[in-house]
Amino acid sequence: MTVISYRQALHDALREEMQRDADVLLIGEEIGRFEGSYKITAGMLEEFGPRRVRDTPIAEEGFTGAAIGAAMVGLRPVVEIMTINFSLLAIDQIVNHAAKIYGMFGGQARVPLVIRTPGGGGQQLGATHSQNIELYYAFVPGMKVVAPSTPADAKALMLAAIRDDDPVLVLENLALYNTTGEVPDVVEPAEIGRAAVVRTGSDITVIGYSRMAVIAREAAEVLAREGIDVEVIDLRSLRPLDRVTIVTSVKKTSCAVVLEDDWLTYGIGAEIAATISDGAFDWLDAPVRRVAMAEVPMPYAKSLEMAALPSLADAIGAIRATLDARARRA
Amino acid sequence: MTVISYRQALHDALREEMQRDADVLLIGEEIGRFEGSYKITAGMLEEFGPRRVRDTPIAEEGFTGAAIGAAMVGLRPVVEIMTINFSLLAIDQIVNHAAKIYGMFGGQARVPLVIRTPGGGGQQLGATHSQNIELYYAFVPGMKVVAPSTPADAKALMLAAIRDDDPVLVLENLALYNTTGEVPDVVEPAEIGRAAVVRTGSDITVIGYSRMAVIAREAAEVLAREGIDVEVIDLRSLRPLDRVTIVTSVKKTSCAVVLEDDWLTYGIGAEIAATISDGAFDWLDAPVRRVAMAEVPMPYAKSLEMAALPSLADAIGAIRATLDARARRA
Amino acid sequence: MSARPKTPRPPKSAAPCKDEDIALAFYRQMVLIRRFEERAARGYAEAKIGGYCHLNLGEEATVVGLMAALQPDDYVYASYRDHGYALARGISPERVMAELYGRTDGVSKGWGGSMHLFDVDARLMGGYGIVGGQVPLATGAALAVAHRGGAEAVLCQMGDGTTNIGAFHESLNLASLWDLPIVFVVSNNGLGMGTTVEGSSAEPDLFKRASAYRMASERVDGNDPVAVHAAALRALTHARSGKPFLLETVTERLKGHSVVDPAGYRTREQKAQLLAGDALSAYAARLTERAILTDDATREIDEAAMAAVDASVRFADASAHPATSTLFDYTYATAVPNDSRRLPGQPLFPAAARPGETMSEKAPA
Amino acid sequence: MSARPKTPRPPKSAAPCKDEDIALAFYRQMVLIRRFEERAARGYAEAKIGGYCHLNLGEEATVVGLMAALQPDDYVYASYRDHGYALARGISPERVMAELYGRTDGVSKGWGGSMHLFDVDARLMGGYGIVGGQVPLATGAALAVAHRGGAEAVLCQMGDGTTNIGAFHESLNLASLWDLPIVFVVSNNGLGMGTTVEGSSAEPDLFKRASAYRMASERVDGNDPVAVHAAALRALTHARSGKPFLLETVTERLKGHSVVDPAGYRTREQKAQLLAGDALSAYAARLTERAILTDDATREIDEAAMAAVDASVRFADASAHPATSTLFDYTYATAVPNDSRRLPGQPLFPAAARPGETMSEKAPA
Ligand SMILES: Cc1ncc(C[n+]2csc(CCOP(=O)(O)OP(=O)(O)O)c2C)c(N)n1
Ligand SMILES: Cc1ncc(C[n+]2csc(CCOP(=O)(O)OP(=O)(O)O)c2C)c(N)n1
Ligand SMILES: [Mg+2]
Ligand SMILES: [Mg+2]
Repeated sequence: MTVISYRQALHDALREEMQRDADVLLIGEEIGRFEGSYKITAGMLEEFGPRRVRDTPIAEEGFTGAAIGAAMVGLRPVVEIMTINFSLLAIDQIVNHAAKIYGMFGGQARVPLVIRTPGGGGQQLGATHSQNIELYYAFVPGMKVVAPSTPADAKALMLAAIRDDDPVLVLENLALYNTTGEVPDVVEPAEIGRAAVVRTGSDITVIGYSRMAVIAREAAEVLAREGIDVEVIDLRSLRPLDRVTIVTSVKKTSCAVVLEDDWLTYGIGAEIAATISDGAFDWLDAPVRRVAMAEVPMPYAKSLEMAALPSLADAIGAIRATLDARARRA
Repeated sequence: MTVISYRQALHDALREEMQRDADVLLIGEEIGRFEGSYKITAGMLEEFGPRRVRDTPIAEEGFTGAAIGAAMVGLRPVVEIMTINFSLLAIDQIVNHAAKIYGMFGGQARVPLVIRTPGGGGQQLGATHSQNIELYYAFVPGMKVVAPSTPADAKALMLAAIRDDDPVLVLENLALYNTTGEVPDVVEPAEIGRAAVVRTGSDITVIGYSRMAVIAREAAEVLAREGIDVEVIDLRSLRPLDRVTIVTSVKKTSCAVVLEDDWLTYGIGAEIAATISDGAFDWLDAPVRRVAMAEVPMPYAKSLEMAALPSLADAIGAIRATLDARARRA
Repeated sequence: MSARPKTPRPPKSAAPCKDEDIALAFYRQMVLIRRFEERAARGYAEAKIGGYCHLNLGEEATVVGLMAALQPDDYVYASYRDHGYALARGISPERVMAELYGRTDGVSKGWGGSMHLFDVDARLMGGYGIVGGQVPLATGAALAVAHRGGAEAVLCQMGDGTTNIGAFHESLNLASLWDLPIVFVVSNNGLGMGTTVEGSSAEPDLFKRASAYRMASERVDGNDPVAVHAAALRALTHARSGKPFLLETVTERLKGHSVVDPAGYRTREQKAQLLAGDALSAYAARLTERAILTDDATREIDEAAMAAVDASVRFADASAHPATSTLFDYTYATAVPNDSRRLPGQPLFPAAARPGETMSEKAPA
Repeated sequence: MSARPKTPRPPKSAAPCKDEDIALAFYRQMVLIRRFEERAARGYAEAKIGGYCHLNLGEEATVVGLMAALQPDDYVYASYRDHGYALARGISPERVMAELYGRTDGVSKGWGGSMHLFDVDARLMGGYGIVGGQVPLATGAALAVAHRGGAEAVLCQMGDGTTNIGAFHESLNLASLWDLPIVFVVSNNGLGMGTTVEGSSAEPDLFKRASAYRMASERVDGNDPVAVHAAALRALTHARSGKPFLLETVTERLKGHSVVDPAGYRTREQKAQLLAGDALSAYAARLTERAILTDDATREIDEAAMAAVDASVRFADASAHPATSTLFDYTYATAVPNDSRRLPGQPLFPAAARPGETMSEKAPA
């Protein structure tokens, strides 16, 4: 076990896979000479050379599509899209091509592609650079989408994504890059499609992913001091979605709060809430509460941005309110 | 009142607005000389000339963006994107620009833009041409999204969309173009953001939009013959979403089924189900059932396509099952 | 996977060597494509074929000339107007027609249809229904070849209208920047759907657009299979040396954009003129003039094509519709837990026992 | 809307007429931009400014030459590297700095920040953070002008790296096809973030890319404001006659891509060389040599710039942070029912009465 950053964990996973398999290559803007906008690929160009670490022009659609094509012919490209906001330039290649090729051609071509891209707001980047739109990929059959919240998961899920024969989007998070955590010395690839109960508890289930899974754990710790015993589920995989783990937990706790960093209406949390309300219908003692971003184009001003983003306090408030709602119905 | 087709209603709305307001212009691929892939704009080039009916190159991002820019400077462009699948090529301009410009610049520029585009499957068009991805726009603050299911609504909502000062996506539907219905001789613009109870009933609430609102009405008629009294809600507006109308209905009926033509997980129906399960929590006597498309890249073969698409029989089955589920709990 | 007929990889020396033989072979293939496409239109009218169906009628010379220039290991990416490419690449009409019919013996097992023909053995890497979608993909296949130091080339076919989309620009820039072994072919049939090249491309001499990427390019008469073949060979040689190439073949689309388009934007005269000046009959006339083609041979070739096409229809009709049970077979190549395999009528959760009752342990779909 | 200071529309004859006066005016503006940008970097270090912050350091000559060539009614679209363009367009440093500070008196009322400066009065139609996002928009603004037969032109500024994105291609094609009054300006500072023009553009002579659209184009020394000004005037005249133009200004980026980039991909020598060959001091030297600029004037100009910049900081610091109550003010221009106006901590439904109890009739947010 070593304590390393989320950034380092991602870097290590990429580096190990690059060393292990000559078919793995990195493609993206500014990943080589500039060492990556967020420095995940620092040192890679020097170690692996420009044929395996491909700096691209600013052409998200072109280079993502090229990576898909290279994957069809057997390479295992790992594409960096600088932030998930820019993935909208490449989404036709991702949704209409990467996610379709295996099925549309009757299983004749695989697309072992990884797209790494960070979401996350809270950096005063303004309306076009602060969106959490993982939904766009999690919605699509043929895609796999994972969203680690810890360095250990970042590494294990990245390894799994690279070795998987389908297109996998690995959702990173700007606000998590500098967070740290224990990572085993030898990491096995994770199983894509499994959520994790990262804290067991009996009073309420709190579900999150990426940054909001961290907030969920923090909220649980704060509330534990008051004797409230929160079970925390980190989704880890948005597609496939592990409904069994979620519903099993809520059947135990009988109430739930969903934390998400995207917009509420139609956001990821809607599916989680709908899933719980269906699968644990007879066990649920209070409505499932969602904590999400305010539904506005994100303003630049710090005062407004802070108001729009879900916080630890919001999470705690929603948990308390849900426990109250249950108590009222008891 | 006259009985006209959904196609004709759209055409009439466009034509009337073109006649009324010289700032309205049509932009899109093959809308002029070819008269539109689905002939909504038939005759328009002849009547209004090539400056107001702009055939474009195949460049969804470019011409949609140009329409947004023209709207910023005061025109009221109506863009046709041939099918919603191709909107993925333009989504950066729609989501990162059209939906952001008003907010990001502190209200200094409006974007009175309409994007018309059909969704719909069931035409054996294969994986890339059979998607229902209105979710991508309904999710975005700054966008408005309407989805008419009848000729009358098609006209009233199109008029409203054109006169609105925000970007409005009008979701049309391939399978509805030839359907007919009564349209008043003088149509007032509809209010965007309101659902309609299109059939009152007391036993169960069934919610749909676009083609699935038609299926909902059909299911209600079939079941009425057996004495089952279905209340049908046609959402009409996906953003804003009229939660009040939905929840009010379910508080009356105490159970609900959601019909949608997109994929189940994270689909539009997830929000509807979550909304009901929250807002009508104490009234709900059975889990909200969702009927949706199978989560696969849509196959071309008719046999598989039919299996993947939600049908009237699926809707009826889900309604019955939900009534049973309520009965079991009564 | 069921044992399905494979497309034999043509031996390297398969191409006929004498000029006349080549000319005849081209003609034979052109006729096959012509008859196949006419039959496909009929199949559509009979509702045996669904979806969108785009034909190569009028473009046979381009199709045949291009495909003949390829080595067996080369990769082909095409647009949705792909039937002829599949046939000329050596895939049996049976398997192409079966795909149009949406049957299990189709090249794409019925999952793709007319727009999405794929054959891994023939290295036909797909027809693509999204205009321009194939262009970045083909560029990436060329990247893979270059990455591994392979000797293959990639041929990426597209229509004239496709040169106006962003993916074209981004891909040609990448290919040139990275010295990729790829030939971009623009089959210029003068029209998008009904929009002309002049009405959509500010530089209507499409091959000249290559200069924006310091890429070599050429325009060739797309109605002459021999000229196309020669130009494609030059372009491929260029590409194999690590220099991408843009080849424009100027041809005609005889009928509507797809089988349902009556082409109302063409006058009656234009339509008559088109049929009169048709490349296939022009080529036949040329060959007859040069005494390469006799009347008997013409008849024999036509009959053989008709027979092959008829056989393809019988084969397609006899082939099974994909079973509903196979609906979830191709969502993922690597199986993962919790994949949703649920038909529209099925509940997300099986009617569960309620608290206190014994629980059904079935996992939700 | 609060009464905020408006940018005065400059009178048509405002431009100084004598060569020396023009040269001096250019210099004055260049110095203002230089000092403003240096102060912005400091503001960022002080955490007064957040987000991404891209400076025009080194590009002052291009910025000033371009903006001077515009008529008051012309429209400007820019990239996120937009501070200088706002200043040279006549917007007060106060309101630009206040925007960087995210305050209500900022040009975009604190909603845009450094990357998204907008001023409707100055017809600065926005800086845009998505690379290439402004290019179709600007094209559309030109379409609106053409549609109405207006005399305005549109200037669309972008970086060199931006010429590789699809939107560039699609927009230039549209502009040329539709004869739009627009000048596309590529501010070529040699780099994307750390990637060179040669490493990203297969045709590194970027102005030549215009030929793919039969569009006229020119390259000019972007370090010479007078040359840029003259070239921009030519380009605008061309554009006003309905012929779009591509103008490439070759300049340098003195520092990192944004204020947080230490530019580790440049050697120490390169950095020193850049500062030594800096366009602002070169221009000052030229003016001094031609006796247009005296030492006193240099000092006076610098002090005036510093004073303006200091004032801008005081103004920005004094301006209010936007109130949380305004968070939902700019989602829609046309109000509609059921718009979601809910803070993250608020429930979707107010704690409702239960069946039988009296219902709270509050609408859900
Ligand atoms: C991105 C996208 N936009 C629009 C369409 C609809 N569409 C299908 S074919 C076509 C015209 C293509 O013209 P061209 O590239 O010349 O090819 P051709 O059909 O003439 O072979 C259009 C607009 C599409 N399939 N994809
Ligand atoms: C679509 C998109 N891709 C990537 C980025 C990240 N990015 C911001 S600036 C930049 C480099 C732009 O270079 P250039 O066009 O030369 O402009 P410059 O910064 O040199 O003025 C990149 C890649 C972005 N903002 N948008
Ligand atoms: Mg064409
Ligand atoms: Mg640059």
